[in-house]
Amino acid sequence: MSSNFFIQKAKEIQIVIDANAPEIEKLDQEIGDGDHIFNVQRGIKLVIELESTIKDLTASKALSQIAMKVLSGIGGSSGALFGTLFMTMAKGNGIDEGIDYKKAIEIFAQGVEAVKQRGKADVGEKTMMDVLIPVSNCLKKGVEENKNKNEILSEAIDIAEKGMLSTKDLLATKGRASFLGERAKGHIDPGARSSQLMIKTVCESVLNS
Amino acid sequence: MSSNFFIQKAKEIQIVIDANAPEIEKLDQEIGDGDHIFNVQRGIKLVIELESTIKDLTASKALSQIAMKVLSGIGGSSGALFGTLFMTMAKGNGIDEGIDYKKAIEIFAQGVEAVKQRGKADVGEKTMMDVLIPVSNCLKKGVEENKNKNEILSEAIDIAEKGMLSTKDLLATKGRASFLGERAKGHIDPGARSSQLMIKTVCESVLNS
Amino acid sequence: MKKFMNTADNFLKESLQGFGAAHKDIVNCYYDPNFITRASPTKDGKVALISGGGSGHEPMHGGLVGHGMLDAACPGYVFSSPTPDQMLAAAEKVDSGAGVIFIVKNYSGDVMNFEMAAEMMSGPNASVLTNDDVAVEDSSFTTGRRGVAATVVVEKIVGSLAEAGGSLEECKKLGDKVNKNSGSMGVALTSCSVPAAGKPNFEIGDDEMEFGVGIHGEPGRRRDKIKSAQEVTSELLEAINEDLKPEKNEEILLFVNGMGGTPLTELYLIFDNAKNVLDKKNIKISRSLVGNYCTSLEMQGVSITLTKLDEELVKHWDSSVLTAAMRWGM
Amino acid sequence: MKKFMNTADNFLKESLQGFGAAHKDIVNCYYDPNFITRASPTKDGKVALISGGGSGHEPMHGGLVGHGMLDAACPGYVFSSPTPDQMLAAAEKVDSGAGVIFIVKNYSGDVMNFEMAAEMMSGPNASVLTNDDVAVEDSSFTTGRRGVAATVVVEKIVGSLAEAGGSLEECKKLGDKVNKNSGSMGVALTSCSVPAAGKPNFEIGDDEMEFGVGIHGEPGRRRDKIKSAQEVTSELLEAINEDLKPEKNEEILLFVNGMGGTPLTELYLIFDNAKNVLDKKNIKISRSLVGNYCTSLEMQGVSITLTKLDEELVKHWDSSVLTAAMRWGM
Ligand SMILES: Nc1ncnc2c1ncn2[C@@H]1O[C@H](COP(=O)(O)OP(=O)(O)O)[C@@H](O)[C@H]1O
Ligand SMILES: Nc1ncnc2c1ncn2[C@@H]1O[C@H](COP(=O)(O)OP(=O)(O)O)[C@@H](O)[C@H]1O
Ligand SMILES: [Mg+2]
Ligand SMILES: [Mg+2]
Ligand SMILES: [Mg+2]
Ligand SMILES: [Mg+2]
Repeated sequence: MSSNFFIQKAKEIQIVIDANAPEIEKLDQEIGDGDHIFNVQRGIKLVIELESTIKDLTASKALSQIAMKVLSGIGGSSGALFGTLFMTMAKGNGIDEGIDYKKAIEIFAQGVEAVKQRGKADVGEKTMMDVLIPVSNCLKKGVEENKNKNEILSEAIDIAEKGMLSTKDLLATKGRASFLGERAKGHIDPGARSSQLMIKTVCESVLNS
Repeated sequence: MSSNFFIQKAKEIQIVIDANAPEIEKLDQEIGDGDHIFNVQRGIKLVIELESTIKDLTASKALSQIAMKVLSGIGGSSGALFGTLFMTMAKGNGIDEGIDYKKAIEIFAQGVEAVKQRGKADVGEKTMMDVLIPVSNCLKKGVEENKNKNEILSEAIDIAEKGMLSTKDLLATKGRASFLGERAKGHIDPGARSSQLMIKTVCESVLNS
Repeated sequence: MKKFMNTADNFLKESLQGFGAAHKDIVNCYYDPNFITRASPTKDGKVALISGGGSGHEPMHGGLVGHGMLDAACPGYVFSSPTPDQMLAAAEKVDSGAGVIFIVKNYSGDVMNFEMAAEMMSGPNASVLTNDDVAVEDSSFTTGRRGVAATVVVEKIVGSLAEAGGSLEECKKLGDKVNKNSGSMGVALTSCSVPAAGKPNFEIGDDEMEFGVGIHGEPGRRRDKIKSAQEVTSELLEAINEDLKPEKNEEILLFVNGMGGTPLTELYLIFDNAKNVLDKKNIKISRSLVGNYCTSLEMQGVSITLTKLDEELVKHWDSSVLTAAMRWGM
Repeated sequence: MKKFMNTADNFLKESLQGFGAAHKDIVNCYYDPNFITRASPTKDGKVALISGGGSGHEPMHGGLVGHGMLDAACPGYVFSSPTPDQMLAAAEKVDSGAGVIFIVKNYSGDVMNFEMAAEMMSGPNASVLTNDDVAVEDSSFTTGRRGVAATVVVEKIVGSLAEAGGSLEECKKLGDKVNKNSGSMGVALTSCSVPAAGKPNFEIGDDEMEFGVGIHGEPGRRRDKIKSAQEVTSELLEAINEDLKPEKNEEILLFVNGMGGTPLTELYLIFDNAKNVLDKKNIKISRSLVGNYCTSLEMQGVSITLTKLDEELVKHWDSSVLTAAMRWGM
């Protein structure tokens, strides 16, 4: 995995997010403040603009630059959280010696753990953690159980979708939707939806490669 | 004519103005600022509320109280103009010795003359003067020509209506509608309409008495 | 129409009461007839400034009563000019013997009612008539142009001179000068509703704006499709400059005024866009004012006022002022 | 959506530029990362106050930068909290060695971004978290309550203490106290549109209001049919009083805040109606503030904030302040 890989995935994510933008926008309007889609789109655009800047950098330096862009370019809850995810991944042990899918899963799991600490949210609180934590767990377990890569990725795609859908009937206890009490029920969490789409895009792209 | 007469006429006017309120409101919204109907309705209401206060007063004193109410209660252009009309009429010579229709016409004409001076508008400027001046002239002429009362009043009703209708195609050069230039064309002047309705009501009422 | 109100009849009264209670250190409110004075009496020998007009333009004029500006304001019903008894009562309270300046916006209702008050008054008085709205063609055969946001500037500057001991004549002269040095024009994105009417004063499409709108929602020069802020600003300034003809390197006050429902962010954006235009023309923004000062109820709209400045005007603009809506130096 | 703007992308930048140009005597604006500081540097040894949050709430916070209030403000994109690099750059500029107080409204985005900045900072710092919105149930298991208009009061009072030489610890303590002494609740008549979205954040019927609305148009306690101003005011105060439990004869600050599209007249009317309620309960309005301070773009709405006062708070409320949006005593 190189800086080129990151930019390619960002471009693929951009296509998927743009295609689902109206839905994501609506979700944050319903139980948030309506900015989530713009935050995410801005972040992706800024990352893609890094292409030439990071093209000859090591993975750690490239990820670190991506992390700073995400952190400084997105804003809001998702900016802090996605920023934390990438900042942690950039600090992953030995990533400059090459990132295979196992390494990728390892640093992703570390990133999700950091996000969990930053946001103090766990599964069941109607946030992106309902996607990130189960996916991270599923990926780790797949590696532990020595499943093959494609199997692991397919499972992750399913788990992400389940996690995203699970947010619908939850009461929110973290994030902006928590202010709504019962009124948040019946709506999918926007951050869960955008995270799920990103995970799906990357997993499918790697699956088919 | 006594204070009782004034109050009775005010009550009759109130019924007619209320019935035509939506139209008058719309006229001032189209070429003015939309308050004319409320100004007029407030004025009429305040005059009617004077009933017990003025019931034993002489005509001049009663008219003078009415004039003060109109002046202080209406506001806007129409408040100053109708106020001037009544203030002048209240000062009419010898009105406490009785007001027959000739006297009434005399003081009305004096009032209109004062209104004309106050507003500096003449016939053809798309204001209430397009009603008041022709009516005043017609009434004076009728008396001069010794026409009978009913004939004079019927003519006045016609003249008022014609004057009011004439404002439709005029360019406004006085009042708020003057700010509109060409865009004021095609709309009847609200003050012309309310004045015409009041004149019609009083004339018809006296005709039938 | 959506408003925080109880009944249309009580709208003005309750609002005045709240204003009086919230600013009792600055103003006193009187009722029947309605007028607002400074909390402390006009000092002896100071010319008294009285303004007034229909309500719905707040903070103008009540919010401009206080040290360095007005001595009294007479609020009429919403969009209806006040009546002579209000002005007489106000004058009686604040005239300290040096006379009264009436600051009157050029609308026939305001002009006639203030004129009647002036005629009924015994003491010395003079009137300054504001007519800064360049959207309307000026002509001696008609009512002429409307008085709009420059009235705030006139009140500030004349208020300062009066505070400094200017005579009735000097105040009148300075007021006329500020008015002559000022030009304004406005544009509306939405309409406004008079409480008693309960519905918008005019209809306007979702993609339309009224260019040259008056502060009562009177139609302006034309109905346009909505344009970008920079285009709108350029066109407003063009119309004003055509009339005011500021010289190169001339110093001006740039006043971006909201019509009541326009958020500050947008007013500052217009200020920025106006600066682009003026910078290019080498007209120097020497003083600035941005905010909702001369409003039209809840209308979303903006007006731009330019006032050409000289040393005298700058001095009186900068001097201390303490009112509910404008305050500096104290 | 009707707004004066050019492109959604440039909305914030142009507005900031206009703000900076219109108030260059009071503030400096910096870009990439965006932040606003006082025009004159923080004096040595004075604790620096930094606040920030999503844009769309103007004049909060940029309009509150200046003597006696904030040293710097970090505006995020519209309704999106600012990012750590903004806070770090601002802190770098204004920290005079005595440390930095971050004033943060309780939203997870703001909290996390300010937290990250605080962690990355080398110098001493502390945060005051405001959470005055009683519309939301407080609970330690959740994010808790939103920070809304009382943030303005916190900034004024802590700003005064910092100006008077208060230490980092004292400022933090006083900020927490003001927040604890305050309760707010809002109601909206109309929605608001994020420029990038181009359409309203929520739909609301012509006869409806959102009771307990958040300052980003987040849904509140319930959707109601529009009620009279007196009923709305009474219900807002009831909710606040239930939480704040002011004593009989307690002195309070009554702050009637507009949400951006509400004309002053209506805010004063609400002030009057609130006074009716408080007078009956023998709660004493000792200080007052009325205006659009903590807004939600062009939303027509109002919030009421009560702050229980004591001698210390009154002293710091009354002290001189010179910012674009709040100014007295100088
Ligand atoms: N404490 C938290 N932990 C994890 N995720 C959170 C937390 N708070 C918010 N989120 C996520 O952030 C999303 C909202 O992001 P965004 O709209 O960009 O920011 P904001 O809520 O500040 O407007 C939510 O849908 C939720 O998934
Ligand atoms: N100078 C004037 N002379 C005569 N009539 C006038 C003059 N100015 C205005 N009017 C009349 O006043 C009417 C408007 O009255 P109104 O709406 O109550 O006051 P305003 O125009 O101040 O809002 C106009 O329709 C017109 O007939
Ligand atoms: Mg959001
Ligand atoms: Mg009118
Ligand atoms: Mg009027
Ligand atoms: Mg947000």
